Amino acid sequence: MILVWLIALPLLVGILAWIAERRGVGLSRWVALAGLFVEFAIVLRLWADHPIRMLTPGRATWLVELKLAWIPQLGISFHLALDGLSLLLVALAVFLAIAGVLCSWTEIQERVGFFHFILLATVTGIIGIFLAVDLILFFVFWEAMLVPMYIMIATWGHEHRRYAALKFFLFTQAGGLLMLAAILGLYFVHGRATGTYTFDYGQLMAASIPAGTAMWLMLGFFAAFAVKLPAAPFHTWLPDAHTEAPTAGSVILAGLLLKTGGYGLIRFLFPLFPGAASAFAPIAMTLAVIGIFYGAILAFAQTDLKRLVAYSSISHMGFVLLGVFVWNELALQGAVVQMLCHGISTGALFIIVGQLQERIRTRQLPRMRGFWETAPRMGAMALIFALASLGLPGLGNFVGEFLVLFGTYTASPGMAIAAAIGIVLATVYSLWMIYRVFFGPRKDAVKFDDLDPRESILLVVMGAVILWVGLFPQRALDTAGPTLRALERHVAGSTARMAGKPDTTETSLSRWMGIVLPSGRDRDR
Amino acid sequence: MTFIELYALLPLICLAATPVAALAAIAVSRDHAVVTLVTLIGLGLSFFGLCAVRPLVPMQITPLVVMDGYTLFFVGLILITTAAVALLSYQYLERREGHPEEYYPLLLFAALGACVVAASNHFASFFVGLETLGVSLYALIAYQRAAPRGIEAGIKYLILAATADAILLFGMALIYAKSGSLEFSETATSLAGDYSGLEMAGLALLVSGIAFKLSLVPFHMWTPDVYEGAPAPITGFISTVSKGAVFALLLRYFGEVPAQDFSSVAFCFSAIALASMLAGNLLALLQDNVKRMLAYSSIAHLGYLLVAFLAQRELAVTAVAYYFVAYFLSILGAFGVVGILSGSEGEAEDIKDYQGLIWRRPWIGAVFVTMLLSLAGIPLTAGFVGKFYVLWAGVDSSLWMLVLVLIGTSVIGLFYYLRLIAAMFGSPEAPREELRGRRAGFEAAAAVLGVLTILVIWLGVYPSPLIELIRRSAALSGF
Amino acid sequence: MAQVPMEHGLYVAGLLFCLGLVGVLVRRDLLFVLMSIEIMLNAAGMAFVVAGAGWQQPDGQIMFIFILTMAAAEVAVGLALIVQFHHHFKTLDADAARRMRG
Amino acid sequence: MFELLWLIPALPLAGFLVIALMGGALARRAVAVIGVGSVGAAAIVSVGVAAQFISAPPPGDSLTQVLWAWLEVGLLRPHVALCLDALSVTMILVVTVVGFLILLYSAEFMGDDESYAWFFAYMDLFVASMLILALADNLFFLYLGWEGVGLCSYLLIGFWYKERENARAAMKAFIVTRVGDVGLAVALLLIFTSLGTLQIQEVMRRAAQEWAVGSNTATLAAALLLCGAVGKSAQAPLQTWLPDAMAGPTPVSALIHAATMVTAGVYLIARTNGLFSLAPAVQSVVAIIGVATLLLGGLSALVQRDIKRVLAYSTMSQIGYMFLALGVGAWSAAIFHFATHAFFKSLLFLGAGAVLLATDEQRDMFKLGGLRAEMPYTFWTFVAGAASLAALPLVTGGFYSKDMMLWNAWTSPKGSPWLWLGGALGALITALYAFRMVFLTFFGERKSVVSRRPGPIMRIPMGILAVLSIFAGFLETPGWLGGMDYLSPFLGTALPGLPHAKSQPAMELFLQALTSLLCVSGVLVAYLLFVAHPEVPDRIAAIKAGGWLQGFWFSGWGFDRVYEFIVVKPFVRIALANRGDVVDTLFTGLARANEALHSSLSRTQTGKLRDYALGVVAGAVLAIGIMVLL
Repeated sequence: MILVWLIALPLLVGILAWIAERRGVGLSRWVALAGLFVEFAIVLRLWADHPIRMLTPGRATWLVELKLAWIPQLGISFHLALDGLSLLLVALAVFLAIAGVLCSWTEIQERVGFFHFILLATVTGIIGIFLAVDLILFFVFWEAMLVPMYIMIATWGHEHRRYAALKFFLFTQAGGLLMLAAILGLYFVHGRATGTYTFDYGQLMAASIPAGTAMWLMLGFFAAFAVKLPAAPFHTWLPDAHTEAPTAGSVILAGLLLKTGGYGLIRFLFPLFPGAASAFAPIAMTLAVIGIFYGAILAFAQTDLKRLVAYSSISHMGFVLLGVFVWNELALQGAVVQMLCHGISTGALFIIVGQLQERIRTRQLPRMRGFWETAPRMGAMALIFALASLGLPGLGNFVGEFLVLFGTYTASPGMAIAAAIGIVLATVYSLWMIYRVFFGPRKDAVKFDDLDPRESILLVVMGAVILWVGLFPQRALDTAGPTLRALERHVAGSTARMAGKPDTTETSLSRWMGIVLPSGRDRDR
Repeated sequence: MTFIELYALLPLICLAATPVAALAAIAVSRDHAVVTLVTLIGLGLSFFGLCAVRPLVPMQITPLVVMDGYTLFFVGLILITTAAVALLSYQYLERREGHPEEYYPLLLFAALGACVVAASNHFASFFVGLETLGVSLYALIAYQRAAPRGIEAGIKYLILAATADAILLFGMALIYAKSGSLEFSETATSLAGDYSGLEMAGLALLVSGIAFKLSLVPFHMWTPDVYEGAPAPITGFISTVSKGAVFALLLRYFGEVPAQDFSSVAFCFSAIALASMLAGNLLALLQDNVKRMLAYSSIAHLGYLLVAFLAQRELAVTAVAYYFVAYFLSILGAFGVVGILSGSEGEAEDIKDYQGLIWRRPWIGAVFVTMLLSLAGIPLTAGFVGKFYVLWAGVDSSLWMLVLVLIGTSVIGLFYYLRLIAAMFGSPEAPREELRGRRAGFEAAAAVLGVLTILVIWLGVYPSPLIELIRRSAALSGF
Repeated sequence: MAQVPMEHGLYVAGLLFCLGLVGVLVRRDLLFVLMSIEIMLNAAGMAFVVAGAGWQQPDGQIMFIFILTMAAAEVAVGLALIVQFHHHFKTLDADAARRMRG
Repeated sequence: MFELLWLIPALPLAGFLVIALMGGALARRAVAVIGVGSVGAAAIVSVGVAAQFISAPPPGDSLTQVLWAWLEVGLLRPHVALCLDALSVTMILVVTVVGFLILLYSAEFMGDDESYAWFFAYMDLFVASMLILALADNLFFLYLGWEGVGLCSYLLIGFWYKERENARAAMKAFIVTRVGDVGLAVALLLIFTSLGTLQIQEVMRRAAQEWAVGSNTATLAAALLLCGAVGKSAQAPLQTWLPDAMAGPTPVSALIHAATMVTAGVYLIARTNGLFSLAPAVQSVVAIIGVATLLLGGLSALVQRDIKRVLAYSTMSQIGYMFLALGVGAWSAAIFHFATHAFFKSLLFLGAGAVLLATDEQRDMFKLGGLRAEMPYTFWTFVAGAASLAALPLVTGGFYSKDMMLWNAWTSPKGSPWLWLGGALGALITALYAFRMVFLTFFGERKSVVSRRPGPIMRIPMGILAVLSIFAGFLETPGWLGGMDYLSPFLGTALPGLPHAKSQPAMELFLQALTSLLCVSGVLVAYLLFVAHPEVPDRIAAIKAGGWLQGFWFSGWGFDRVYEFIVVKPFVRIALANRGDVVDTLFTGLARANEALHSSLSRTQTGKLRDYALGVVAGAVLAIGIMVLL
């Protein structure tokens, strides 16, 4: 039941915070914050248990599991499970939710209670995504989380919020529906082969699918995850959504929503379609490298600070995509660490942009200059996260990126080298950002306060986490390790089994079209 | 006709008696509330009758009507919907000039016609039911004589529906001419054997007539105008009951005559489905009139339903039934909101009327958002499970082309729903007309909306019981 | 009486039907449109009668009676609507009713 | 003492943390005490450790101290571990001692700066990073130090961030070195993938076993490492950032851009000498790069007006010498020159700093002059440094180290007379520009007011460094001059020596005499040109070719312009052209297409009854058509 609580608690807290608004907006904020801390405590408690249970031999990799009947007629169950990988991401989710509440403390002044409800509802959906191991349940969380996110962007966003929110929703929905079709395809293929019709992840993992079909189904999943991740060329929703969202929205978007894409790739795409995914890997890796470069170049060109950070996300998530499709332990671990650290570092950058915007009412780079003098604490924090984003050793992102690179090099030196060159571009835009905002002579007219204690503590804690992951990543690596190794073994096993099987795909075009084209007057049944 | 057969017709008989009772009540005294009450009691009685005859099904009553699980399901759906429409209409009519009382008998006649259509497996009963439904609707659409748009809509619907009826009838006649029977099963046998071009032409005309009622492309053009001109509750009625009944018939007819086995028929339906999904969603895309937008979206929804229809039988029936329940609830809720927001003059149909609704009237706004999300097929609403079912059926039958178009057009569809939702979440500018203000029956309408919302969410979160019900109903019918 | 082949009757009915259809499509006066519809309905009725005769069944005639009844109801409502139409639009031109479009 | 090894980087790091976290709350004096003291303590520990290392060498002449396991994924198990051997002992000694002296100097030099605390924080962080770089036992950890020093360099170049130029220079330095770092990073990937380890000694061992001499992998690995080294050490073609880096405060230039960080490349190559030995081709490239850079830098230094830029180009050139030595396999000679260079170059920078402080940041040497009388202490120490730089025979440290390198360039199996010739020419140029600088600054008529003279805190480090630059040479002298060799045998435990060439004392003496002559004549020419006949340089510049050459050299051989043209401009142009994200047009195009479809379809909804009827009829006809005809 702990898993249900993990999901339900944020939602309940959200409702509570909404109600609490009547007693004053401050109370609403405190309720949300306190609830999230309780949630965080639960997660940490689980984490503390983790190694003991993980290392017990003979156990499945699930740390906690819960399975209830939901729609038995269709083989859908309410099946939640937690392992090291989800644990890490749930922890990240709660952590960033706390950051989201804190960074909205003064920014959000309208409909505060509702805001917290929406924020926590989004987080609920995201935690659900990380815990669901029934494909339909996963999909339900996947889509349901979009609605509050949409409302958040459309309500508390900036100038072009409606456009951005709409674009975000449409892109994700398009990918999501393709995934739904693929889920159904997988369900029927598995059901017809084995007689058990189920959406259960564990059982579907064992499905053996003809290669051609598997490729189509895999592409369906890939569509959803590539949009979320986002992989070039499906990224264009991201800059708009990130830029227009309120700060907390950007933090959740960049820190968590993108991670659901990476998580999906690791948890579902590869294990369900090992053969097809491996066959597709060269294309995906190419997309990843293109994304790394494309995002970085565009980030450099932006004049809107928030957009700059948004494009940098595309570049960074390219490493995740690369790492997943390389699919060896090093690269996978790297992808996971990269997801964690990108979540925090980019989240922090968005928070800083938000703080700047709150103070000077603009995000335009040409209107900023020399703010170091005005706000050295802010500058120092921005610098730290910019350095994290350019992959400075000692900070977490470095560990992630380099693990990915190490993993990639064994698979494809060319890709690894290209990605490594991408790091130079990361240096370019990160330093450019710092230069434009904080260096140079100060703009005379602009004067504002440096970070207050709330803001400082928030950013310092985030920085400390990044540093901690950078210097002592082993704890995180050990947490995700068993899962990743198990998945890797599974994929390796399946690929070996699939090798040598003939391809028995139906390739008839008309069958694919779903319409038996009538041929002449021959109407024999 | 034995007594037991007559007893099995109890729901329909109750339903037929109710308008008579209502007219009698009007003759005694013109009292809106009394008529409404009579209507609701009648609907309740026939629903009760439905439960009472449950153990008897399936039963063929004369060659004309069949009472099976499937009929019961759709009749029940129609009865509930009609009751909801009646409740939603009360406050709507209270606000307006003219006599509201005759509205209810007409509504009941229409419902009766719809029930007969759903229960028919004979051309004669089909035709009679369809016309009862149709003629009542002409009057209902143009019920507000003072409103030119209502008259325009009424005329348009009358002329076009009559034309379509004629086409339908001619098709029936051709089929009859070749098969020598008006029973569905007999015509099927005839088609299964040796069939001629004339018979196929008849089938084509039949399909055209039905497609008109379902407002499928290219027979869809009346839809937006009629939806716009008709009173909001009636619009809800047209888009639910009238279409549901006809679709039920379609399913029944092609249950006997397997459409999939005739490649040309399947092709024709595929083409209609594709065109409906595309045209419906595209037409709705930038529509500023909410009623017209919902009209176009209903075209698209019927297109989705055709995808399920084209899939394999067993799946198709459950998928269609579930989808219809979800669609009924959502569209009824949506038009209910439109009705409840409408003032005494015009209706709240411009997207501007909804600007900031969620902040001005949070509860109604929340209901509307839920309904729109359900129509868009977002999880945790009934609409999602419906769409899931349709996709399920489509994927199972490998109708990949249709499935892909469904996905693509769903995304287009999402656009206009979100456009409306975004307006509702926008900053609350002063509405053109202050729509607030209680009127008699508001609570009833609000309660209906509340129930609809709860149902939409409940069926989205826990669809299992309804699926079970549908499965059992299907098991009690010929499928 | 010599048997007229069923097809012949159907052709006549079809011709009649098309006549009515063309009437609906080309006439602008609502009254004439209504009449054209009557012609179409009657054509369908005739087809039923012809088919019923062909099969030596009463079903065709019964359907025709249904059609007549229904047409009567339809015309009743139709004429009422036309009166209202004239009241609002001061014309019987069907093309005048173009308030709703797009 | 060895167990205290971890303290050496930890102390400056602690200093950094304390100042960074409490910076605002600390008094200036406290900041200085912590900032300087932490490095001083590290220096004391280093000396202790070095003493023990020399007196009681650990088994195998190297010692590893594992602090914690950084990460363990599969075979990748880099530890946070320190490794002490002769090479790193030399490094840490130089780094801590020179670092301490420069920080001490800064305590006074930076006294008026408003960001006093930040300065010491950054400097401490730098020293810590540099020590990590020097002590790292694996390449992964080394990379941490490597990037760490790069970061500090960035921060300190841009220390006076209010000037856009400074911030730009900082950015340039970081980005250009990062270009080289990609090479290092890829080298890490390659080495790990093919050898399965990143532990440096293990890498050397396995490489020697598994890679043949001259094999592709070895060559590639060495070449990639060289990329990193070239970037960090400002060698051609990635040298362009160094002159701009002079935007930082002078102590920064002294410590980072002269004494320590820029020699990290030299250290890296020496550290991985095993790999370079396996790749003779790359090693030759190292030598060639060295010679090219030493000439390029020297000639550019010859025409600079900014005193710090002279020193920057000179640093480039001197590191060129070290690369030359590395390229011919004279590992210890390179390290020897690294040490002496650290002393005399930081001394020169400190002297220049004193001059700039005195003249209110007057960097243009032609606007200085005649300071000899005003600032005698600075003058004499500066001359000591310049003499060492110019390698004036016998009495300067620079002479011995440069001599050793040149001699090795001649005699080493990998050397050649051509390399020697380049080096010897460089020696002439070095002497020329070194004394041009001295003469322009301290001789001639006085052109600027001296407002401030260095106080004791600045004088002490200058004095100590002056002594070191003169006497450090006696660690290693040629055979005929006592034949002292303390350094080579010591380093021999970590770095392979050169194969013993047959002794050619006569040749050696001859070459030494020749280079000495070149150096001395360089000084003389400088005197003639800049003191005796100051109009001659102008006249040379007035000639067309001379003027062009002067401009060419002045701009650092036009590298900046070339890079601007082939890299920066195109990149910026592409980036700006695509600012709106061209991919998005695809999707907006899709949206537009939908809108167009919408409006054209909307037009079918005419509102006309007859059109609608036509639709119905057409549909029916189509349906008949499909069903009957198909």
